[in-house]
Amino acid sequence: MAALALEEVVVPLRTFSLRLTLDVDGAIALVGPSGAGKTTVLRAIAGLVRPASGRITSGGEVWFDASKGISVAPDRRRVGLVFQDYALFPHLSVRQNIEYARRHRADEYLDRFSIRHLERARPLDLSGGERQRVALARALARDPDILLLDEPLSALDAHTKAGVRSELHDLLRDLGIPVLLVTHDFEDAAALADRVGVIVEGELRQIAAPGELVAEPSDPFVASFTGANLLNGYGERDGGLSRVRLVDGTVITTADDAQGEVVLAVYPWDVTISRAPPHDSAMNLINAPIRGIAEIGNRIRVTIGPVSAEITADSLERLGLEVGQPAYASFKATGTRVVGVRGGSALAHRSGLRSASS
Amino acid sequence: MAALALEEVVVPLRTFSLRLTLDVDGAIALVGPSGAGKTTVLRAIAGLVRPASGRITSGGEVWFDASKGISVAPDRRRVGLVFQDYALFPHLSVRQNIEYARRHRADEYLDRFSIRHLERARPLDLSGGERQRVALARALARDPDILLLDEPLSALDAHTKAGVRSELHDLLRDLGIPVLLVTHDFEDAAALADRVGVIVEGELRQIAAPGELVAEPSDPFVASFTGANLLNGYGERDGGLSRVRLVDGTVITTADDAQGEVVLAVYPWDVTISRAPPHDSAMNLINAPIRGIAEIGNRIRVTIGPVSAEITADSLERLGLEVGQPAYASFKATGTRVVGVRGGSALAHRSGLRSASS
Amino acid sequence: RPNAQITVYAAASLTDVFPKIDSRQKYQFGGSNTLAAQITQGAPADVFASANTTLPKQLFAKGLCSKPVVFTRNALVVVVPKANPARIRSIYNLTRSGVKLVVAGPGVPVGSYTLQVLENMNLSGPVLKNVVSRETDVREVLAKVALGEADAGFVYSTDAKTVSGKVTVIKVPAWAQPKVQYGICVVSRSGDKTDAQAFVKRVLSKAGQAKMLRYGFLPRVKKK
Amino acid sequence: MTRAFLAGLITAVAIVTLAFLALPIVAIFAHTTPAHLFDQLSNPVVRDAFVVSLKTSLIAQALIVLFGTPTAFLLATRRFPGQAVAVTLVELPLVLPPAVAGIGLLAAFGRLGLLGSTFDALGITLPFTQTAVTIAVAYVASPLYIRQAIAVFEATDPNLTAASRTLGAGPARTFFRVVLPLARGGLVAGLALSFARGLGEFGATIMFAGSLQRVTQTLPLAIYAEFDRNFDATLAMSGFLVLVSVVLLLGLRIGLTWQRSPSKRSLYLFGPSASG
Amino acid sequence: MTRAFLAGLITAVAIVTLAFLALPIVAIFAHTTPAHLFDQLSNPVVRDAFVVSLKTSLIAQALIVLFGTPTAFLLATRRFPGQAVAVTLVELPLVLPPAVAGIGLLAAFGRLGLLGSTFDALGITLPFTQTAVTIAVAYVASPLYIRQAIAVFEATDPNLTAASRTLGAGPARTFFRVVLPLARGGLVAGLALSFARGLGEFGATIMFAGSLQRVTQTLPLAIYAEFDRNFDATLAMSGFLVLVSVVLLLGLRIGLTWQRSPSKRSLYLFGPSASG
Ligand SMILES: Nc1ncnc2c1ncn2[C@@H]1O[C@H](COP(=O)(O)OP(=O)(O)OP(=O)(O)O)[C@@H](O)[C@H]1O
Ligand SMILES: Nc1ncnc2c1ncn2[C@@H]1O[C@H](COP(=O)(O)OP(=O)(O)OP(=O)(O)O)[C@@H](O)[C@H]1O
Ligand SMILES: [Mg+2]
Ligand SMILES: [Mg+2]
Repeated sequence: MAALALEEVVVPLRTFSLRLTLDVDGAIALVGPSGAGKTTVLRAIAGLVRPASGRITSGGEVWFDASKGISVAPDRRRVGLVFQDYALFPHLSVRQNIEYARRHRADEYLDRFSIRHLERARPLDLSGGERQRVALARALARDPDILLLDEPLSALDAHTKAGVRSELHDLLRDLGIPVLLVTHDFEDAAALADRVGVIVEGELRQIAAPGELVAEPSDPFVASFTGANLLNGYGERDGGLSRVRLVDGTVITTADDAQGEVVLAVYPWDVTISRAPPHDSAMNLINAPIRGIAEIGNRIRVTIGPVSAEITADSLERLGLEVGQPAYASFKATGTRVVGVRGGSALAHRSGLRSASS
Repeated sequence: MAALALEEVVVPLRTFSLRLTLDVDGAIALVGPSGAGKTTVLRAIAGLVRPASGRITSGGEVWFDASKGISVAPDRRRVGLVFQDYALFPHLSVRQNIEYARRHRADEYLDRFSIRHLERARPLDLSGGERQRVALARALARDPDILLLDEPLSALDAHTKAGVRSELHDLLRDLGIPVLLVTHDFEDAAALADRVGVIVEGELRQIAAPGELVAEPSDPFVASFTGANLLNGYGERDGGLSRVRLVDGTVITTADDAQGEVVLAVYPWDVTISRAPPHDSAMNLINAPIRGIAEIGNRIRVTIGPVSAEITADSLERLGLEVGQPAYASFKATGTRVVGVRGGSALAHRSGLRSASS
Repeated sequence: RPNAQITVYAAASLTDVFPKIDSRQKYQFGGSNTLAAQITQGAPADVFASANTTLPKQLFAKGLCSKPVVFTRNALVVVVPKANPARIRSIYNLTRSGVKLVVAGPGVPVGSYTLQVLENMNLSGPVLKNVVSRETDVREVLAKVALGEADAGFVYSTDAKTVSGKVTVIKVPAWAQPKVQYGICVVSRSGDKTDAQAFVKRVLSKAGQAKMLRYGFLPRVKKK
Repeated sequence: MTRAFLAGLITAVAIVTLAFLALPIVAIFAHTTPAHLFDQLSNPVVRDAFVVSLKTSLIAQALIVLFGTPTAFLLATRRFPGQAVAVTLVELPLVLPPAVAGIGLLAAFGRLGLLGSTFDALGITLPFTQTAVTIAVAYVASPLYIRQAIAVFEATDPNLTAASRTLGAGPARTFFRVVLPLARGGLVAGLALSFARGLGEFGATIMFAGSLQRVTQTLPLAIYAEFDRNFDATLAMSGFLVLVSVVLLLGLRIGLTWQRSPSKRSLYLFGPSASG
Repeated sequence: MTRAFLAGLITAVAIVTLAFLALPIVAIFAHTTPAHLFDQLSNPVVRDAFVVSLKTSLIAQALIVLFGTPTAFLLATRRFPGQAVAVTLVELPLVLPPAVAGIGLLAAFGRLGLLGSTFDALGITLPFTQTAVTIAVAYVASPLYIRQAIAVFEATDPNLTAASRTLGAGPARTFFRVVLPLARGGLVAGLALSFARGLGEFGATIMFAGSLQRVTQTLPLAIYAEFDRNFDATLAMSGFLVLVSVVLLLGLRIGLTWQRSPSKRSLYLFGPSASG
């Protein structure tokens, strides 16, 4: 199986440069906010944009090498690229789209993606989910050495999405060629890929298994991207622990070494809520009126002061929590992580409303 | 506070008609797949599309009454409509946008939405989150009697979204005017609104508190929209219970009365996973190789046969589950609900890949 | 009283002389036939000076203008570019195949005069086959020759003079000359008949006629 | 109510405008009867002029498509220094007085023109020939096609061509299988416009090619020549050309709408769009 | 390699085309010197023609904007029976032979025309007056502005006007505060085109207005008239008109690009776009 390698690829973009070194084996996902350069990565690999420098190889073949002046034409690279908007040919039928690459008859793929009933339809008459399957079939009918997916799920409504995601997951697993997908949704990335890289303004901040990203976010951005609460404050060592004074005066104890202006990350599921002061080992206690209660599927998000906690519906009932009512949010010193120095992150200006309030 | 009422409003659309009777008080969300008619509801209320029949009143005022031939012009209805793409005036600065309605100076809103630093910027130079705040400010600066939000979160990347959602939630709570928002994402709806209505092909299937929708989905569509597994099978009464034989032969026991071709709903968080046959009261047991393990934030989705279960990271560790390896999924007879008769739902053709595989 | 400006529609061949006779008036020069047509269509002309007498007579018949009078005569010549690429020395050379000859359209006075000349010389057939273009008025004929695009063209002797530097003139034998008489009349719808009359008088006056002669026109009555 | 008044005013203005534009056409047909119109087709002058016009137009349009399409494609998809100049050059004939165009053509291809001597040497003479008519028509009509072609090519979704490339199709295949099929409607529309414009060419032709029945006298030239002799013939020919233009334009309309999205959007200035 | 060959071929064709289009312009300037060109402005014929052209063009364009804009807006935003006909009507003058347009105008407003008697009764004479020039110019040039205006109005995002309405702005305010500012660039571009076309108008003018110095003789007519007497003057005037047209077109280019998105998209037919 031929793996894909990007070596110090640099693509100058409008406001910044994409700089990337990456080995693609198995299924890898790149997540990042809109405008981070995700699509550009795929275009560079497919040969649709020419990097200023660097090297791109697929197995044995050299696809691009700035130093040697090599740049293989897009149609001579064996990539299957599924565009964010699928880019199906509107004037061709589903069958014709799939057979466009002239490598296989469409039938095999019509069946495999259970779209035979659509073979005569025009792309415009298809639903989002159906279009995606056609786009996938078309890309695979080209016998690619690598599959590139741009926002594979973003064009689908939540309802279709659930189904497509699980199917896609199975497909990628069985495919047997390296897959690189980009998305701005961490959950999608986590659900689909073995390893997830977080990319911001063209720079790869961290790449690891989804679990690791949550456990050990390398910076505030990665942390908030994976769903953590961020707390800005001023930290001082104190014995084995550090104490961080937040803007609102609250003092947080952390097991990490926190000195000076720092950003702490606390995950909602590490925070417990109670009406009375809890008698447990949790060293951090925030007492404030409940700012919000949001019900998300079967989980409930309760926001108290600067942190929000995730609790079950049962405990909501049991505690009989209500907005405005004072309550306690507690979490362990070990449940907090120093994820960066304050201000020193793309964060401040990005997560608009929240940072404004916290 | 003036409430909004839609009485048997009918809007003929390309392939179907929107038919809606609805009282808007507090914060209400309509969820539905793309093309369900959500935006059309808001357009009808704002007076941008003229219903074929029905009546729309806001507090005392009659805004539309087909029978009386009344149709108040959009600029004479006091609605604040935030468009899906925000529809900010590209040739005006943020301040000019907010002052367009000529009711208030922008300052109050610039501060309230902490966008004072952007007052001179042009909409095109703003991030998604910033644009939304400007759009909100602009709509509220018009002193509306009701606020209409079209997909308030869909234009934001996951990272910004988290923050905006909680802020928006607080805002809507403090607003003091009825709010109607439409989205295709159930989680967003649940997070933002007191009551959520599920709308499909122009028809309101069910409207209730988010919790209720999950607890008592009126049909398979609502069920799958709120995240349930759907199981198609043939059911027969058997004493106090019913037994449903699925297509793959598995037999499911349900406390509900299931006879004939039925659709059962099982929520992932009611399904427990184990390596060995569990010794508990759960009457339903599925033994099959694990089809997929998806890590979503701190939760893990494990798919076994036709059902997927939601478990914690710890239990994943403890059980040491791996894809391909056989395991047991069990759930109570009371954990299953009959949500409809098979085929008798918009579902079959909608949820593409999943229905194809299950 | 200082009489107001009037509008004179005059044959293209009068382009240079009329302003010299009376510089205050407004002139529109062109193919007499075109001008006649425009007057028929209601053009606000006061005086119509045509390169023939038939057109004014037609207008008179329709009651569109006063009884025309002859105010001058002219002669036809052949012009060839100075370079003379086709080496034309006499009218008879025009029969040579490959000669690019331009004439005015049959409706234009000079066009019909040209046909008469060729009739008179029995050259119609062999010469007309060399015609490459029928221009809309005599000035266009002259221009195509002066530019050297055409090898030869039939124009009035008076026109030939205006571009003497660019073309060589070949005389048409007197016996073959058609009767080229210019007719002038006052347009019926003229808002200013008195001034129109005055202008006609001016043209017919000694001074006027003198100018005409200086520009190579012939006396209005042929002296035997 | 002022609002209704405003709407009324606009409608009124529009009606006046349309009336003004319609009147001349109506007038032409008021003066000539269909029968009369088709009699004229037996009038040798008209018939010859028609043949000349048709022949030269067809050749000219063929050339325009053949040379214009690649040019338009290049201008639409490539960036290069002096591009603005090139585009201006392409559009210039559209705004140039035809007479000036004719003079330019004379000054360029005439005997004494820039290439005159060259052509002489090759024994080629353009002025007064049918070739000259074709050249004049091609020169004057080309912008209408090329501009449209540029617009259409610029409108092609680059993701589609990108997709085609990643699916292993080379430039040629991509152009003929993706770009051209998608552009067809617009190109046809542009061609119709350019054809109609060419059919009406007058100034440049008479300057550069002169006017000789059966050789260089096109319909517009015949109209001008007949104008003073036989006004009826003129009207009939005019009526005939109007019909041709209308047919072409309607063809164009269809071509275009076949391109554009079917549903026309309301700008909600005067109340909502009635639904359905 | 065939691929390079293909690219080369297309480039070659484009170059030939552009050369053909450029040659007549070049020739005109080859025959005249800038000095000579500006001498002409002291030539009374040229000066008078220039004044007439400018005056009639300005009035005509003013009328076109005044009447064309509401018409275009209506055609762009409203659906009504016979709309296709209306649009065809608007575009007709663009494809109508100018001579035919002139005939039509005569047949409509001439003494023998449809409204002839009416006008006579009112003591109005249109044909062969300066008003006639203005009418001819307006008639022939209007489509270029109106078509562009329709396109621009159709392109306005209906959500923006909808937003304006929900924010309490009436139709008028919405039109002037939102629609017009957004359309401005396109409208200016259209006006430039129409102005240039009007400046070059020949056929219709000579038919309907004749060519009377100081009254109806516009630059193109003067060029045609001077053509025979003094070819240098003609060339100079032509050169002058070419310059005007170029200026207008470049203005238009700017107007348009000021509208369109800045970055030109590559269609990836010949390799990727170099980044940055
Ligand atoms: N051709 C180009 N030249 C210069 N800059 C570009 C070009 N295309 C995109 N950009 C810029 O590069 C940045 C990254 O674009 P890209 O589309 O890769 O981001 P993305 O991560 O895919 O965003 P999204 O999630 O919205 O698709 C953006 O800021 C964009 O403005
Ligand atoms: N002006 C119109 N006339 C007729 N049908 C329309 C019109 N506008 C939209 N429709 C159709 O009405 C249906 C509902 O459109 P609408 O935009 O309300 O759906 P939606 O729920 O907002 O979808 P989305 O989630 O994609 O925004 C769609 O099928 C669409 O094709
Ligand atoms: Mg992207
Ligand atoms: Mg919508």
